[in-house]
Amino acid sequence: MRLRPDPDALEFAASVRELLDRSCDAEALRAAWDSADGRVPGLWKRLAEMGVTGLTVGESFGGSGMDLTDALPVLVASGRAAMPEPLVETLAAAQLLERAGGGAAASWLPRVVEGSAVLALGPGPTGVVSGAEHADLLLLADDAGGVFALERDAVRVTPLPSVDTGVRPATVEWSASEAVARLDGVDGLAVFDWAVVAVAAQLVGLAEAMLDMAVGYAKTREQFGVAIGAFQAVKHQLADAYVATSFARPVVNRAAWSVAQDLPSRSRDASHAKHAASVAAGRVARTALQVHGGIGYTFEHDLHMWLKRTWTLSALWGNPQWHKERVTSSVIQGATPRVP
Amino acid sequence: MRLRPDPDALEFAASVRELLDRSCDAEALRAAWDSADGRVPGLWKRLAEMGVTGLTVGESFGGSGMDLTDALPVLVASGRAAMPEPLVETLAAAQLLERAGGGAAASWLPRVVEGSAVLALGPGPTGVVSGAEHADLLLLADDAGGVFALERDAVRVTPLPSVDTGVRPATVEWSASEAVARLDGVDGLAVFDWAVVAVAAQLVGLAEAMLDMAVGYAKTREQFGVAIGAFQAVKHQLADAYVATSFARPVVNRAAWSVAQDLPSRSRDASHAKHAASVAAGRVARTALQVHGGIGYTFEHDLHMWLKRTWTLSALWGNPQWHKERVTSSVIQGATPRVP
Amino acid sequence: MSAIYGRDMAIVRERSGVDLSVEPARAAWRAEVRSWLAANVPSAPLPSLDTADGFAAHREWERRLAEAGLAVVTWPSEYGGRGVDLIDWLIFEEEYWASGAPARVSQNGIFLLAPTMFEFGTEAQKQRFLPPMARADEVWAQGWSEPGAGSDLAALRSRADRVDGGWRVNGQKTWSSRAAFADWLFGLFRTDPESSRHRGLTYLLMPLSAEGVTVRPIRQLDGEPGFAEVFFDDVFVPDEHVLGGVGDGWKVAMSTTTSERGLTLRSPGRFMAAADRLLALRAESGSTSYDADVAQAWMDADAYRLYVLDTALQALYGKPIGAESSANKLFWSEMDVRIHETALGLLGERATVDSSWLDGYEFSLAGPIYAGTNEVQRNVIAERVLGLPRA
Amino acid sequence: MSAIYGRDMAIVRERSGVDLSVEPARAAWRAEVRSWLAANVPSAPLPSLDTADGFAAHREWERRLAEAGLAVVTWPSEYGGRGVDLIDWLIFEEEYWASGAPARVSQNGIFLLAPTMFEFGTEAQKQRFLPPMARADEVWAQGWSEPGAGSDLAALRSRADRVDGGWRVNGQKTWSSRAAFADWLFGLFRTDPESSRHRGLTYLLMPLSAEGVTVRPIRQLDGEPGFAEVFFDDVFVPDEHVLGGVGDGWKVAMSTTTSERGLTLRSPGRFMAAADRLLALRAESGSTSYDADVAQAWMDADAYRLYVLDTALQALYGKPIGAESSANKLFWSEMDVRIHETALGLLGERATVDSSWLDGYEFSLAGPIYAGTNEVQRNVIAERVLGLPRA
Repeated sequence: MRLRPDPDALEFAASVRELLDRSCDAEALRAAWDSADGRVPGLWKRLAEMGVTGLTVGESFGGSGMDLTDALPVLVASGRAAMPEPLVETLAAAQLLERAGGGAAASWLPRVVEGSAVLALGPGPTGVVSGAEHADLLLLADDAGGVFALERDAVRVTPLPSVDTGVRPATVEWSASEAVARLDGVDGLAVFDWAVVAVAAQLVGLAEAMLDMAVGYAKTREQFGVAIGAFQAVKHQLADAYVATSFARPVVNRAAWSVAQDLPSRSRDASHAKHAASVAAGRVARTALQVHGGIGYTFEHDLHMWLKRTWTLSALWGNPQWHKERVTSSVIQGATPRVP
Repeated sequence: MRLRPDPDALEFAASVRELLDRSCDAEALRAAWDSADGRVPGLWKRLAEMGVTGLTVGESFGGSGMDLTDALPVLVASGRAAMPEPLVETLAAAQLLERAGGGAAASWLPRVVEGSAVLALGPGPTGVVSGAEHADLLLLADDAGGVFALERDAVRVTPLPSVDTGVRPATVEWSASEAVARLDGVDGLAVFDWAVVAVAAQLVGLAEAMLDMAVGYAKTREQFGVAIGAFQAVKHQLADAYVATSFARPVVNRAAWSVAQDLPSRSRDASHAKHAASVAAGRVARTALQVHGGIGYTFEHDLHMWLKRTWTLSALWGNPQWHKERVTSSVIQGATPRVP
Repeated sequence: MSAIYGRDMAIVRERSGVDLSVEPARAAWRAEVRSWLAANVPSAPLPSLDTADGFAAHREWERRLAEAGLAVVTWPSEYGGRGVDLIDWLIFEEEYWASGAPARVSQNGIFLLAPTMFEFGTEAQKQRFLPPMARADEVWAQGWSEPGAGSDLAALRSRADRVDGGWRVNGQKTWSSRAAFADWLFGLFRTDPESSRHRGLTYLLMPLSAEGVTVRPIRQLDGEPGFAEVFFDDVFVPDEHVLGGVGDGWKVAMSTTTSERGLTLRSPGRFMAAADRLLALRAESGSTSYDADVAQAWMDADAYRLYVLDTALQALYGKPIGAESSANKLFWSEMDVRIHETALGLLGERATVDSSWLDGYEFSLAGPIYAGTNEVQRNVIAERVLGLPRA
Repeated sequence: MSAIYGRDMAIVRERSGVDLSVEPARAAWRAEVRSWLAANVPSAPLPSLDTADGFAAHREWERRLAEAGLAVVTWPSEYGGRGVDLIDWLIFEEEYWASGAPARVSQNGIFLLAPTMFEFGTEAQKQRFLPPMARADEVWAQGWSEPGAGSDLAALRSRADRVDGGWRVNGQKTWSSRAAFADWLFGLFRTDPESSRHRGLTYLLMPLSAEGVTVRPIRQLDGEPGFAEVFFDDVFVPDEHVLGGVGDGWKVAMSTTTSERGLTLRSPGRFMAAADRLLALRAESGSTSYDADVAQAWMDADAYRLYVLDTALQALYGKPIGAESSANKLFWSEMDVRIHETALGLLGERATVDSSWLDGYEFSLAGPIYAGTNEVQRNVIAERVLGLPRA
């Protein structure tokens, strides 16, 4: 088991983080929040130039071919920045395409790498597709487990009015007869688990960012003549938030390895990761809001964008209870339910 | 619905509390703890003289005939004092006898009132009988719901080695053929609910007492140059313990009324009461121990007697999860499972 | 109980501990409220009261309530109320929220300002302000917090300087709920420039249309302007708009904070209705995954109802409501978050799609912050109820 | 990593992030430990180590461990160890607790004192004290707390006055674990009478049989004398029994508190074994009522394992272990209580009947109190990790 990525991967993630600090700062996020598509103009292109959209795409398609363990720090960074781009959707769907191989992979993966195609896949456990509105190609599973590739024009996407403009679920109406390809023989569950862990990593990044914001605010905001961070009630809430985040992180790291190696415990570990990261990020979100008080409750303060992304990513790809039940089944009954 | 007892009942409870302050103080408890039967010598007799053993026994048998609402403050007081006497067991079994009527009631209830007979009833949901070792007469239910009265010599009682010497569960081996009476046509579940609410009241008393102890200690124990009660971490734990206790109390009071009036919601309300009181007392116990620190973790400090009574009463007569499931069934599925 | 509900103690003869809702008069009251609501509650939800349209629609709803005599049921009839006691108020609230009726846009006025005015206001003030408040002709914003005075309210610095016939107000309030669309504002201002903390404050009333008042709406978590910053630039407030004594503002404001307001801020009926909706959501979902949480929500709402009822009965018997209001606030605010978290769980991947549950969740998150943060409430309980030393 | 485990950094060449337990050498180590334990762990549990009989039985068990070279596996072989690294220690612990082997009566010495002695002890001290500690010929009690110095350890007042060739000790320690039956005591004493708080303290070692030492056992929650009060009346401690520099006691004691001890105080193997026992208890019970809690216990133990493993791997790479030990302590102590609460729930009405789960529950309740209360740990995280201001 590897719990940490290679030094090279860490170094790459640091450069991505620099890019996001520059091009996806709070100002860019606020502008995205008020825009129609909720995205940061030009960011996807810059991510592609840096190699992020091809991060986990095979080298034969022009990507970097990183495994999930090495890709994790980039995903954490994207969560930390509350980046409103369909990165997990695209990379996970690319996994599916690549595993299926054939013409769809050959024609679409190079476009993913160069940043000219966005992908989506689904539906999740309760029937929605994350980021469908942005996708040029959608990989959709039917009830029998068949997976079909459909181009944007062949499906009818209805984005759901969501609290988070950056990551919106949608319903998708489609027919297998419109598919450009049928992706046979791929393990859809393995790719679902891949996406679950990727989202868990983003939740860890969100937790880190909200903890930083709350700590920063607690150090500067004064009430009763002192910085509020001097009050034990504030300190202890923040300490608990730190502990929750610290203990979620290695669980997510381990799950990345289980997914990368396709271990028998893969689904259990992925669900454990999503559960732990969602619970941790949820706790940090509550604490961060409470520490910020009325200021944090405004749309004008940046915190709300992180809160809402946390709620959204916690709910999508199976919510914490769904994942906990999957772990419970695995641990107690020795069975893991399959998902589309 | 009556949420509070009559002024007369409150006055009576105050005198019981005075008796317990005098005759069942910490010193008496420590002596009881080290004794073979775990009881306070002479206390049962004094309780009988005051009218406590006949509190809820009908006037025709020499008792006071109080309903459970009016009896509640005495039960709270007995919990508050961590009194190691089989009061709930005896009063609940007396309810059963009285409802069944007939010869058994006529011969045993006056003895209960005068303090010369101790009763027990059971088994509870997981097969044990609380206080069986002290009982002169045991009322035992078989799997078919039949209830039989057996004298002490006719049964084989095996007290289980328990953490709390004052309230010990036991297993009882018995045969219906040895019964002195068969108590037909009584609603055993109604009496079980009666006992459940009585124990919930004791748990409220335990919570009150432990909160008082913890607050008292926090005011006097100094660390870092101040009373530890000045630290927010201590304050807020104690405030939460206070809130939990405050919101359990009216739930218990309401359940007493539901039991007294045999309302359709009786079992649900009784279970809600036991759940709320157990959770509150459990929380106060944890907090009280944490506030006392190492001192509280010793057998030499009195706190442990309250902690262990809390654990015991929380477990007996259906533990919190058992009761929560009964409420859940009632609220969600509209069905309440029957108990022996 | 004080006289603010217009009842003489002598007529409150009910036996302590008895829920009177089954008495004929109570039952009749419940039936009257229920039937009026059934006939009048709008079938579709009104737009958010934090939008201009929604505010107007809610104001209109308040007028209908007032015409039916149901806007301010605990007030004496001379000011537009029905003179009912706290128990009947609890009954009203149960029916109100169970019926799906709109949120109360007049809440600041009728639940926060009015009790204070009954206790400290002059007869002229009561006659001037209460009837239009009851009819929502004048909707009130509250002006407590300032940028530097949130949980530490006593740090407030907005000042009112003595001038001929009144006061000249300068400074800034923030998180002023309803201020974006309201007509009047009540709040605390420092009238003694030499004073600090709780001393030297005065409770003032002023129209938001007054010269020198600037309202800058603030979008709250859900993006709507639920509150505002309010700036005061030499705003003149005449003496007749001082509530209570000059310099007594803290006492005036707090007397109701720790009395009935602790009960009336969030009535049990709201949470009973929410728990019932949660049960319905569970039934629709067909999921058993949240049964423990749904049952807990139901138990919590029930416990809250019993606690408030018990406290109200004690109040009817003249026992002052003190720190119960802090325990109350901790309980309902945490319960409210849990209820909504459970609902969002049941909604699964659609949790963050617009819904009344999502709106309710966002609103519930404000609960532990406003009206005294829960940290402050825990201090209050620890220090005033349990007697622990101040730090 | 410091040299206390007798390994040169240069030989720790393993790649960061790799769990080496699947490497042949790790696997062989695991197999060796497992097979020895399978053959040697007593089939019936030993009596409580807080009884005279149980203490003797546990001491005997330690000797068998020591004869097999498994008592102190991380120590260099010259002192009785095997020189294994932290990863192999974690493997040892997993196997140890999974096998149902007895509690470690030598724990105070081998996990608390020994790391300190490796870092600060003279070679003579190490040779004198470590081998008999490894064989449990000398079992150590700890002497930190005093009646007036619990969570505020720096308030300690027991003093050691300079005398010819050593120190004369007077005062009292309390909550001294194992002292009822142990042979030696280590602890902090005030050697500079003018000093206060963290200054002027010195780390001393002394036999409990020394003249002037009185041990009064204290019965802990379960009724057994798990700790004791220790009184010092002109007890002479020679200079060679000072550990580290005179006046440096705080630094000496704390250096290990915040280093490896944070990892070694409660190894993941304990909780993994507890979670597995909980799964077995659930299966026996046939109840599904606690499935969510059982699964949470399993997840928590797994998370703890991963966190400690990750920290240990970082430590192997030379990253100092700092406040991780506070996060660690908060996590395991709260998890331990929850695991045992779940077990007691599964036991239903028999929860309070004597059982290893009940014993474990009582013991778990001490977790949030000893070795720095969880309140102190939260302060440490808030101030030292998050950089929040001291009050």
